[in-house]
Amino acid sequence: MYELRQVDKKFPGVHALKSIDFKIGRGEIVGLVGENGAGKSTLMKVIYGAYQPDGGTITIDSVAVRFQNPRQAMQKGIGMVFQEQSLITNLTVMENIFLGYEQQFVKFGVVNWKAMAAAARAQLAKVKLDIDPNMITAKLSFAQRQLVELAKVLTLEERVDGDLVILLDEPTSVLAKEEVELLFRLVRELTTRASFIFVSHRMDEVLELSDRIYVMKDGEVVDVVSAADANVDAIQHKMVGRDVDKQYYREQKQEPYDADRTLASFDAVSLGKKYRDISFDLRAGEVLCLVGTEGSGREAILRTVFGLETPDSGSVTLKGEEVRAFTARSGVEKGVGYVPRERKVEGLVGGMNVYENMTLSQMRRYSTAGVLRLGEERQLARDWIDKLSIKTPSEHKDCGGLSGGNQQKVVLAKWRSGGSDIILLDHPTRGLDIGAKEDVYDMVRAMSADGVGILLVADTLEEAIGLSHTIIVLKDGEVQHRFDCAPGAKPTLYDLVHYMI
Amino acid sequence: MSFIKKFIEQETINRRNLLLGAAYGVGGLVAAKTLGAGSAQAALTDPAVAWSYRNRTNPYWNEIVSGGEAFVESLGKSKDFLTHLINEGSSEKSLSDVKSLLAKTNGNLALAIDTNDAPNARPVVESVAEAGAYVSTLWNKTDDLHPWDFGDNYVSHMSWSDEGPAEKTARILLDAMGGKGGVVHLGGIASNNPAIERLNGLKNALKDYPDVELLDAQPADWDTQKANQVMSSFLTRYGDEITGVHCANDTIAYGVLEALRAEGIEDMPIVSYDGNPQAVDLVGQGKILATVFTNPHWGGGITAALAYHAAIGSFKPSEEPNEHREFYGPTVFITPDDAAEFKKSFIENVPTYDWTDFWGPSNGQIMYK
Amino acid sequence: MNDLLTRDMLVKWAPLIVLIVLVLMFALIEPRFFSVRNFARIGISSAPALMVAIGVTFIIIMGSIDLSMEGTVSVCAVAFAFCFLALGGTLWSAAWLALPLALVVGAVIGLINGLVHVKLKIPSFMASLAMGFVGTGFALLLTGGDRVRIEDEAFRSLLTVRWFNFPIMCYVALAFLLIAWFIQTRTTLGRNFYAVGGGEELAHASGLNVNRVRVLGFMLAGVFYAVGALLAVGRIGIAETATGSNFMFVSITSVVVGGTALWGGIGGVFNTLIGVLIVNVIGNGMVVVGLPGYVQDGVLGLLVIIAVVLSTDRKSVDFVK
Amino acid sequence: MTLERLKPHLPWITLLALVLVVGIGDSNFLKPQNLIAMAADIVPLFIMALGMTFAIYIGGIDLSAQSVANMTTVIATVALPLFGPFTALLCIVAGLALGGVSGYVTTRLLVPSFISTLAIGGIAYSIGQYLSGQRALYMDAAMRDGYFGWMVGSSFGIPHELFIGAVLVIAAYFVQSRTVFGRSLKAVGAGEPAAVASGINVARIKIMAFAISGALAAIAGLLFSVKLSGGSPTIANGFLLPAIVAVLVGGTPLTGGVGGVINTLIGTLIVAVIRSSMLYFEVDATRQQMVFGLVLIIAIAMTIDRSKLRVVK
Repeated sequence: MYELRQVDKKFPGVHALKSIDFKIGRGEIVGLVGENGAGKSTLMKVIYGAYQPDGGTITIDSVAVRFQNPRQAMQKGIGMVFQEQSLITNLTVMENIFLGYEQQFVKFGVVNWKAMAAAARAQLAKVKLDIDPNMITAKLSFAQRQLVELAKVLTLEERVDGDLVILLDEPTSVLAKEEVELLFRLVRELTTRASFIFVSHRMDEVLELSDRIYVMKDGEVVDVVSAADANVDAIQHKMVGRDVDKQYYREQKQEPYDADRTLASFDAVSLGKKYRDISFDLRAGEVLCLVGTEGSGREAILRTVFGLETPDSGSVTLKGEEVRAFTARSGVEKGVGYVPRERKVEGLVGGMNVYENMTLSQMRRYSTAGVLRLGEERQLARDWIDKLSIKTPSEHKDCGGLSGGNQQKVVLAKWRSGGSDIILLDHPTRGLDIGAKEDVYDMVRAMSADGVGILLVADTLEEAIGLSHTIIVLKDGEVQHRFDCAPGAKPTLYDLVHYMI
Repeated sequence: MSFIKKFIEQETINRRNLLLGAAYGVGGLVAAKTLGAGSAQAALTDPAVAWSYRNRTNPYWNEIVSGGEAFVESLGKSKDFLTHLINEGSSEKSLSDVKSLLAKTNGNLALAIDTNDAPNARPVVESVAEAGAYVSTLWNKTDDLHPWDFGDNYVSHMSWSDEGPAEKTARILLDAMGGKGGVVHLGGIASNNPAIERLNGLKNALKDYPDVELLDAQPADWDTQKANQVMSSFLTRYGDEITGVHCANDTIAYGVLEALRAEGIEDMPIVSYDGNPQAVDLVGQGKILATVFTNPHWGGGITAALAYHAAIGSFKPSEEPNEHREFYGPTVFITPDDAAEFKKSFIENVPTYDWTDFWGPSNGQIMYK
Repeated sequence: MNDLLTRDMLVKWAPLIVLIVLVLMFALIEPRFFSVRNFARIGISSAPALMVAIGVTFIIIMGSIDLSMEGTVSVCAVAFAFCFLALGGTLWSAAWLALPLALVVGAVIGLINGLVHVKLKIPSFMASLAMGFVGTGFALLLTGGDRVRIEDEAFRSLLTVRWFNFPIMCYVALAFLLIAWFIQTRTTLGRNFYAVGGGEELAHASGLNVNRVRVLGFMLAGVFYAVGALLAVGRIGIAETATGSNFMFVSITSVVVGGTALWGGIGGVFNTLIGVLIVNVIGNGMVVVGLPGYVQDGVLGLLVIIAVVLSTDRKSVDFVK
Repeated sequence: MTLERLKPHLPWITLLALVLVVGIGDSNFLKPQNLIAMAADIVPLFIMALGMTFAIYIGGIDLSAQSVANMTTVIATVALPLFGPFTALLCIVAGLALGGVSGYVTTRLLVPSFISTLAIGGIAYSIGQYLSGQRALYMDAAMRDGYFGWMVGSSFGIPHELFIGAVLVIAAYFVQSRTVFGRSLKAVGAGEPAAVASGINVARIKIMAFAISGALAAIAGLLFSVKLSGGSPTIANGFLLPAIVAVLVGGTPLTGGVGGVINTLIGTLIVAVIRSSMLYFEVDATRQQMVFGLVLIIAIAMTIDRSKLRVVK
């Protein structure tokens, strides 16, 4: 019913979509997978009208259409559910749901808030969310926001006569397991009213939910498989163009850590409502993973080690010295490196090139009396571009223009080249494709072998189990349990979840 | 005798004297020119004439400019012949505009200028002299800068001593107050020379009125709206204690009048300065007791004329006495009695001035303290 | 949760508290400050400023800025005065048409301003700054530098007639404040300002025509500048090129002092009311307590900083530019 | 593609085009002496714009620059008989200090720079008024020539102001492109959170940026007062908006991290040329301001590189 034929999209220097054929039937759930940079997001933008294709045709029920902007696409029943945080947080829930379509509640220029609230409640009921539509969105949890987002798209039902096509872009990335299940149940129920295009990096979820799966690579659709015949390995093979190592998390490379050398330790540290009475030691070569749900305090602990948060009580010791001043600067001086979750916000500076980003934390080392030695900076960048096989035309390339995986490598190179030996990884593989993930895992092992202590907040539990020497499970800011994860004797998912919830 | 009559009489007398003494002084030079005796000076032929001033939003400067335009028209040229340099209150723009114009005209220029701020006069005069052009200044210059230090190129400086006239209006005000009560002063931009002198005038007058208290003096920056706000604040602070208002100029008086009007106060004695047409009307209606007319039309015209005639060699500035190079402009008092007459002779019919009578209406050499 | 609530409340009410403290402070130093007559005076000086500040509030909520108000106010004032005099010179004739016409002029200037900003993709700071020059220049072109006096008693009753001790212009300003509040809370456009300020790209992706909202915002601001211009003319009875002078910094300072964030999405017209009152109370109070003229600018600066510091939710702000 | 590559060069192409347009209108304009004189006259404004660039480069603004310059002209004039050549130092320190206070209020007290610098400007203005006794002051000519005459002299037909401007722009360019501080500025302007998370002391960098802006405003004031041989608390009025316009028209937008001191150099020259063009085309007095605004819109529309603006606010 909705179909793309030979759709082409070019940007200066990039052929982003090459003659894409894509179709979706009524009530169907279609999965869309591919590495970062394979063209998924460009394809989605073409579908929901943010981009106009350079060639090819788009048809709905065999009628050719062309969208100048997302609004026109919506009028044809195409809606987009964005990744988390795409709601405008200073507005109320109902305002977000009807943003751009308030006219239906307007009489003589006046918005009838009561009518809007009632309508919003009806939409929220579709996604089984029982909240006050008059709430400010900022006060919702991430999972709730995701559902509001879906409710918002479902308003298309009342507005559009024809069929709906709803794009779900990484809808599960911030959701807990049971929330994911709820979402999936909902989506399945909703197939009576709409078709879905489901984009995710989590292959198992794609397989679970989709009827058919499109596999993209380098701007092309390389395979279309029905879920019944799908096989994770085969799809991953198509996506990456190579075999995925069975030992995905590089367990075979996990070496015991140096128990005598403590790099960082917490002693009964508390910070407001974020966490309480936390104690642990991070040893050289250890990968210590903090596991817990969103809001369990894991990120706050990382940020405390780095110096971005100041604890209320307890003592934090870095390399034998108790930390007095909690600033990022003192953290960096102590050899702490922070790989934040928001790569583009905190990880690197878009608008600055590769070598400028790499030396950002260590300019003192590349300068004499405040004057930078540009030659050495560039040399350093070239070395690390080789070492981590960062895909960039040169060290002069603007980091904002690199793909997610390569950006992450630049961030890691920044800390490693500066000799940081306490590395804090906050969701280091978030949003990365399999190939890039594997590169990150390799780097984790390499750092560990070099005697670097790594404090990790993993993207998935599997990742946490696979990578760690030690796992600390947190709940509501308190330590629940500590697992040793020697190779071969790792805890199971169930073990962790048991303590998490 | 009313101030106006006196002024007109004085001017006529001056003109007569000028005609009588045609063989001497200025007249002599004019004669020399008419005889076609080629002046030995490196005088300019057909120089551009320019007026550089603050802005067009103030009626005062419009009057100045109208004088400049009247002067170029008297030369048989169109109004557009006069180049306008507007500095928008920026000394920096004032100076760089002058330099640009000097470059554009290759120094073939007669410039009349108010340099916006006193210190700016020196670099302006220096660059004009360097380019061989001729300049006459109005109002702003520092006390250490004198036309005679620059040979012929710095033709003249005209200013007004506001202290005396301001004292005189203050006396009118204080008398109207019955010699007792409280007076407030709303001044111009605090560092401007006229603002300082006009306040001093009030203070001088107050010495003879021991029963009048100067309640407060605040700057209103020559601005109607600011004056309006300051006056209403004064009303709060002093209320009925205020029995008279001394304004540094007419635009301030407008704001004061409206602040009073808002309170329903209609009979407060007020004096101001500048003699704008609107203020003259208000004097006629008795809403302002007195204002001082400085004849900006004449000032604007004569400043341009001085620069122009020096440039074309009609007279040689360096041969003129000092009182012809630094002099005070004319001041005319306008009170309710003579407002109508003044309006008839100066506003409704702008007098046609003799633009070669450079010093007739002037008021003596500038004295420094 | 309780202390969070109180902190929220404190930040929310901080501007009002600052205003009250300032009033009490000035009243303690000079009891005459605290009188109905003086409050009426503060009202008169605040009324035009409030209109201009409300106009720019909408723009600031969108996360943009508008620096064109001085030019717009001047053009509206002058256009109004010319039409008013041409059509009869008193409200009891066709001259009343000049009132709506001034608002139309304001809207048109706002429209041009918005189009330059949106269509030429020039950041609003620069576009509106340049449009401000154009506006002042155009007003100058219209007047040739002259002042236009409006003597009509009926029009001037804005200032001269008082109800309950306050002149009519205060009530007019109040009425337009309520209209602005109505637009802010009850109309799609008003809510869309918050959406654009809260997340422009998201709003766009939700199908909101962000450019249209922006242009309408600048038009609306223009209308309020025009109201400000009318009140300013009503206050001193003169329309001139300089009518708009000094509105720019004062109005933006008022908006920020009132608690509307310059980065957009937070605040509203009642915040602006408080902000305008704070600024005008300081201005009036400094003269009333007899501060010498030369320290007034410095004291105003200090008090503004203190007011903004107190009304900033420091925990919700990561960094400030 | 060609347009893409052209974008970074648009500012100076715009400048060149303007110069040619005016030059064709009146060839006197293109005389080297005229161009040199025009450039020399704009130097005080340029120095202020140069300082402003640092504030705008980190995404802020410095509205105190004009008041600081005003204050400096007074300090310079008052202090000259007391401190002689050290007057210059005093002026710069005063500017640096006030700029630093602006920076402190902005970064530590979280007052947006638009407001904080406006407020600090008020304080500077009050200081200037107080020190001057609220009147225009002039310098002793001999003393001025003795200590600071070199600033306004000329060598080989080139005014010394140009050398001062050149030295400052080279120094600023060096700071911007080759020093740790300059790199930090860029990081703060383009991505403040990442700069924080890289251990850069962002608050210090910002305070320094405002302090430099203050110091350069002070130098502008000093140079101006030497040039005018005097000072007054209002004499530098009219500097502020042209200085901001110069930075913006050069292609440093208010979003930060883009543009820089060379852009400001070009932007200042564009302002200078537009201003002189009024004279050369004999634009009617009542139309000048409107024409200036219109030309400004065109110039800005041409010079800003929109591809580097994430959101046009």
